[in-house]
Amino acid sequence: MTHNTVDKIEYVSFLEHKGKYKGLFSWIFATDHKRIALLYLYAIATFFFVGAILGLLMRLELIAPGETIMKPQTYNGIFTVHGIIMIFMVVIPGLSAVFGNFFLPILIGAKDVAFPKLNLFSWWVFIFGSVLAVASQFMKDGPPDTGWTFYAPYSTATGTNVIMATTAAFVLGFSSILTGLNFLVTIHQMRAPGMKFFNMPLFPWAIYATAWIQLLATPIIGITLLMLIAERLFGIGFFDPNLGGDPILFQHLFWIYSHPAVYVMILPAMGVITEIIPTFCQRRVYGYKAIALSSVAIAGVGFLVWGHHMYTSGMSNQARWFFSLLTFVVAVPSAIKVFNWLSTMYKGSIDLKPPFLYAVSFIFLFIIGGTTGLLLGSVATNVQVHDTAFIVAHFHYIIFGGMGFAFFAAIHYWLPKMYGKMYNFKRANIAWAIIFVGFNLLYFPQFILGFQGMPRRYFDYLPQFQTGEVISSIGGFILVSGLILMVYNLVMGVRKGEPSPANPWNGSTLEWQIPSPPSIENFDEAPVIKKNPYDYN
Amino acid sequence: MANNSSHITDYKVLTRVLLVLMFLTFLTISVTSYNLAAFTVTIALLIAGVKSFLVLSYFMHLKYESLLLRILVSIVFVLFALIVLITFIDYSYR
Amino acid sequence: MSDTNIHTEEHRNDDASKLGMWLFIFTELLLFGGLFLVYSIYRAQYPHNFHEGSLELSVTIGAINTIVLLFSSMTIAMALTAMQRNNKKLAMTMIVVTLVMAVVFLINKYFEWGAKFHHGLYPGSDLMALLERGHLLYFSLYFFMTALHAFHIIVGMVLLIVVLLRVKSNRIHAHKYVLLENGALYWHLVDLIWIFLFPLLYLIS
Amino acid sequence: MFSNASNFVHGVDKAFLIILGISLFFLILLTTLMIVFIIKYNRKKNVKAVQIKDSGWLEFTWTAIPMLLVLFMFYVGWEGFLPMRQAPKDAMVVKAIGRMWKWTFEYAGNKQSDTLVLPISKAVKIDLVSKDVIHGFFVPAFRIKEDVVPGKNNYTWFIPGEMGDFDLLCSAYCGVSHSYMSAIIRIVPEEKFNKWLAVLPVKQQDDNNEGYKIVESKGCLGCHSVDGKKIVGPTFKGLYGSTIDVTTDGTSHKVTVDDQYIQTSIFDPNKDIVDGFAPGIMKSYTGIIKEKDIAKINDFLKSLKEK
Ligand code: HEA
Ligand code: HEA
Ligand code: HEC
Ligand code: CUA
Ligand SMILES: [Cu+2]
Repeated sequence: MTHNTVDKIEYVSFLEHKGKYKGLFSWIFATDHKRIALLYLYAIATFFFVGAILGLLMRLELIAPGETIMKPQTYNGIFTVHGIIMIFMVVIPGLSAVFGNFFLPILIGAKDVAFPKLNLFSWWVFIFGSVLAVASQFMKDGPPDTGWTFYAPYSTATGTNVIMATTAAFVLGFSSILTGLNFLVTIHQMRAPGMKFFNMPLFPWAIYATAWIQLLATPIIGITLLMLIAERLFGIGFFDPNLGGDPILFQHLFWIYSHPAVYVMILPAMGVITEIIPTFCQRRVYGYKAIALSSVAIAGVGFLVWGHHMYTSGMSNQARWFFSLLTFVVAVPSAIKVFNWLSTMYKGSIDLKPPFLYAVSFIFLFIIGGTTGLLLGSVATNVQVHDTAFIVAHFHYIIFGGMGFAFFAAIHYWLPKMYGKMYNFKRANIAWAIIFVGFNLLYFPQFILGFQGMPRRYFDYLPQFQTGEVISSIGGFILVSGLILMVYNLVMGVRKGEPSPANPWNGSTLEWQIPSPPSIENFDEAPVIKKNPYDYN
Repeated sequence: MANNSSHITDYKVLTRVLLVLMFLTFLTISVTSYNLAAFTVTIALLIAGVKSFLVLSYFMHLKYESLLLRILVSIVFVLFALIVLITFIDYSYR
Repeated sequence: MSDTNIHTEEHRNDDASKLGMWLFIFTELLLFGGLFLVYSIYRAQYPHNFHEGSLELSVTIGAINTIVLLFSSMTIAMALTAMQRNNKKLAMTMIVVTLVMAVVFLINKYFEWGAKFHHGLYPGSDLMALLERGHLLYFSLYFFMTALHAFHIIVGMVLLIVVLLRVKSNRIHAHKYVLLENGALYWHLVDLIWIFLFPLLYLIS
Repeated sequence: MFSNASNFVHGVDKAFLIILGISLFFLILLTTLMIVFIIKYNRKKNVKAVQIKDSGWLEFTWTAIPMLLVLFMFYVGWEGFLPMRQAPKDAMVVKAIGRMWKWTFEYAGNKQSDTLVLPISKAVKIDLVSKDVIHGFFVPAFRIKEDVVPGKNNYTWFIPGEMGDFDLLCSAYCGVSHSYMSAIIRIVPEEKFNKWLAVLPVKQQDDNNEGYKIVESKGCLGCHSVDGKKIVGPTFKGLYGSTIDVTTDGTSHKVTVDDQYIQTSIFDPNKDIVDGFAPGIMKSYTGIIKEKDIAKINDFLKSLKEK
């Protein structure tokens, strides 16, 4: 646990390491997993910023009934591109490409991922896809206006840039597959000597389960989007009833991927939380095996519940109860995780530092998001809230409140390791408070609006919904100010913060045994692992 | 996977597998030319299944690979079968 | 990180590449899997139209192509065996034979498609628009599936050409042949998919 | 406790309350525990953590209890839902036609109305028909939602239990005016309904006009009026032969509407954009409208000229 031994050795951190190239090129052509992780971080932060601005524009539009600041067609384009950016460019790659890339190899005691060049290639593919997606906003025919779900036959009919947006999603999916593949091989082949699957830390476990989903589910959306593109280009009728196709089949194919994809977003987030809680409680994880296996269970069963997005599409009754039943079953492993996290806190020695603060609020928001998922999963209640603001609230709670807060937790937790600098705690706490309040103000009213019957993707609404919408919009602006403060604090930390020791939180996993920031080789000699990663004795 | 170069498949084995595969191909063609109603699809798919099993085991050396990889390959096929089955829960009861 | 570090652990690296290839094959299987799913749904809905549609394809051409692919699958497996036994010449011959088979397959396909186009049967044509629903879906699927498969054949050929050149320049040899192995795996995948495409598209009764 | 707007409110709201109750129970319990732990085991007071061994029994219990709970919640939801798919045989049938961005209701005898008027306490089965893309038949007060899918015959049914006007909204995203695709459902006493139905005019049909039939069936009239009103697109009235301002590739110029222009407008609508309208709203009808039918549309448009 002591870090003086490593401090003595002369080392060059990966940030200063001199490679083949200089300057910018030493980054964008880097094959080092840590540099690639930072590349992803910067790219994703930028896209998050763009997506968030679009989100705010929607809030502005919805602040009053009727046309406020834009035309309906613009609004439709904005929520579509907001969805595409947030889903395909921010949350699906998010945690696994940034923190997975940076810490997966370190946590399993490896020098790099299995295929460093492929890793860099994935980043480039990601950038290419993202550029396409953003460009689809600005090309001649106008931004795509299908919603991120691209439902046929609207998507085969509308005159807007759908081909470009779907191509972008296809390319981004390709990048996601390659990342998943890389991680799977890394975990199977590159673990440090002595590290069995069951003494691997739990973040790698989560990444492992995630990577399987990325690998096996993404091709389905790939082929579906290809079919959609072929339909638009050549009039091959797979989904448009005018050409003989079946629009419901599109929904099946879409959700066969997109439901598992929501677990691509949340599993790494759960992994991050599982790393943070033991560190700040100085206690071994409670129920190590249960947490590890529940990740796999979520990934496995998660493949079989896609139909809960289609209860009202006219599916057969048999399919409706089947999907509903499995949807409820898949909630159980999530519950197990929550119980284990709480047990880990029990009788721990709790230190309420910013990462832990975010982790705890993650649990709170995740429970809200998850249990409202149960309300959606039940067929009867789904009928009322399907395609309403209730859904919008559900997924913002679970994606932004879940994966987003986990992302913030992760960055507060690992930033000292990544940059070797520390941020200001007080400012971080204030930012957290603003974000937390703003977040709940922004999305909670939408649960109520949704239940009262405010449909989603509505440019305009009936006057009775105005109070809720206004509170929601105000919350949006509070949230933004908090986020800006948070980002400011982090950036200042990286640029001017105090140097951080190798193990500022007294963590037990491997990344804390090496200097901050790590050297290019991570480890001077390959570590040999004999025990549980969370041993605080 | 532990031992990559362990197995070398003999030319003779490969040739024999090819002959069986060709035989199965002709079998499919002749079987499907009879009208056995719903069974034809089943039989054609069964034969295709056997053929792919042969290709996987011998041409792709799966027979000599680690247990882990063999399990993974079967998981992929099972997963796909499940997805098709579940989709049919919707379509066959409409 | 510089490559040399990884290459020192040559053996492990080979295993990793092979596992990587298998995982990639999994994604390819599911990519086609999505299409097979669409196929099975529509076939279940329009069995008669699918049967009529299949009558317009030539079983002979399909069967020839099946044999061609099966044969090429064997030759590429033999190339691997030859390489493992350090028989460079035979290995190269076998790869070339495989490539020739691939070309034969594509030529066949060209004629098959050409005939359809000649009859005015192609996506978006006026004739297609007049077809019955199930019939139309059958041909849509036929064109889409075989086109995607042909695309994979072409990718496989490119891969095998790279392998061939590397064998020639001794960068693939009896102690380091994982690229050949991976190229062969990919080629078998192409064959594997055709094994299902053939009965499903050509032999429907 | 529950409203009686339709016969489903009870089942849905009951399921809602039960699931919400269980959820709130866990939310409050777990959050309280979390806060208590943070305060009680704070490092300031509790310097050294106690390491606790996993307990198989505990893991089992907190797997089993949620499992039973979810099965129960599933059952409640299913029970509340099932009646929605069991329309009585003798229900009155009304056809709801959804098209971009308008609902039309068709009663027996080819009578059409823009408002769905129904007698109270009588079962009604709604056949859902879409002319173009997917719409959603959503009546929040009735707890009813079912998608209107083109090419599929979907349906929903209910027994209205309260008099008055209720909002019908379109829940499935369907394009620019998705949020304006609403209608009123008016529940009235039976005698009043019968009187209303009796005077409801039979659907106006320009049956002798081929062009009208095409334009009607392909859903053009959702965006283009024939009476001079500007809906989403320019009106058809007086269009043919008039001179209008259009923008082509960024340069604006004047064109006179003739056969050729109409054909391009239908097959490649984004080419010439009429001033005052946005590109990308009208889709191309290539393959959907046959070329030979264009002439019929032209004839119809010409007939709208001198009125
Ligand atoms: C990170 C992403 C994420 C995650 C993890 C989830 C998790 C879940 N989701 Fe969500 N969902 C989305 C993202 C996500 N969802 C998105 C983006 C959409 C909308 C897509 C669109 O249409 O645009 C959506 C839509 C959606 C629908 C479709 C709604 C509709 O359109 O009609 C449904 C229906 O069943 C659903 C259910 C669930 C359930 C049951 C879970 C479960 O996994 C939740 C499990 C968690 C818990 C249950 C909480 C923890 C447990 C406890 C505190 C113990 C107590 C619990 C018990 C007793 C069981 N979600
Ligand atoms: C990750 C997922 C994600 C996130 C984070 C958000 C964030 C926000 N979204 Fe969301 N949203 C979706 C995913 C997401 N959204 C999806 C999938 C849809 C469905 C689309 C569809 O229907 O097809 C949707 C739809 C949607 C709607 C419904 C549209 C409709 O149906 O009519 C609304 C309306 O209010 C909305 C608003 C917002 C707002 C105000 C934010 C704000 O919270 C954003 C505030 C955040 C900021 C302002 C951050 C500023 C950033 C920085 C300062 C840089 C920081 C960088 C780092 C440190 C990394 N979104
Ligand atoms: C989704 C709404 C929508 C539908 C449905 C629609 N249109 Fe249009 N149409 C528009 C809009 C908006 C414009 C103006 C912008 C433009 O020129 O593209 C337009 C323009 C036109 C024009 C040129 C009008 C002028 O004033 O110059 C013609 C002709 C036309 N449409 C015909 C049709 C026909 C025929 C159909 C049905 C087969 C149809 N439209 C369906 C929205 C629609
Ligand atoms: Cu019709 Cu939305
Ligand atoms: Cu889902």
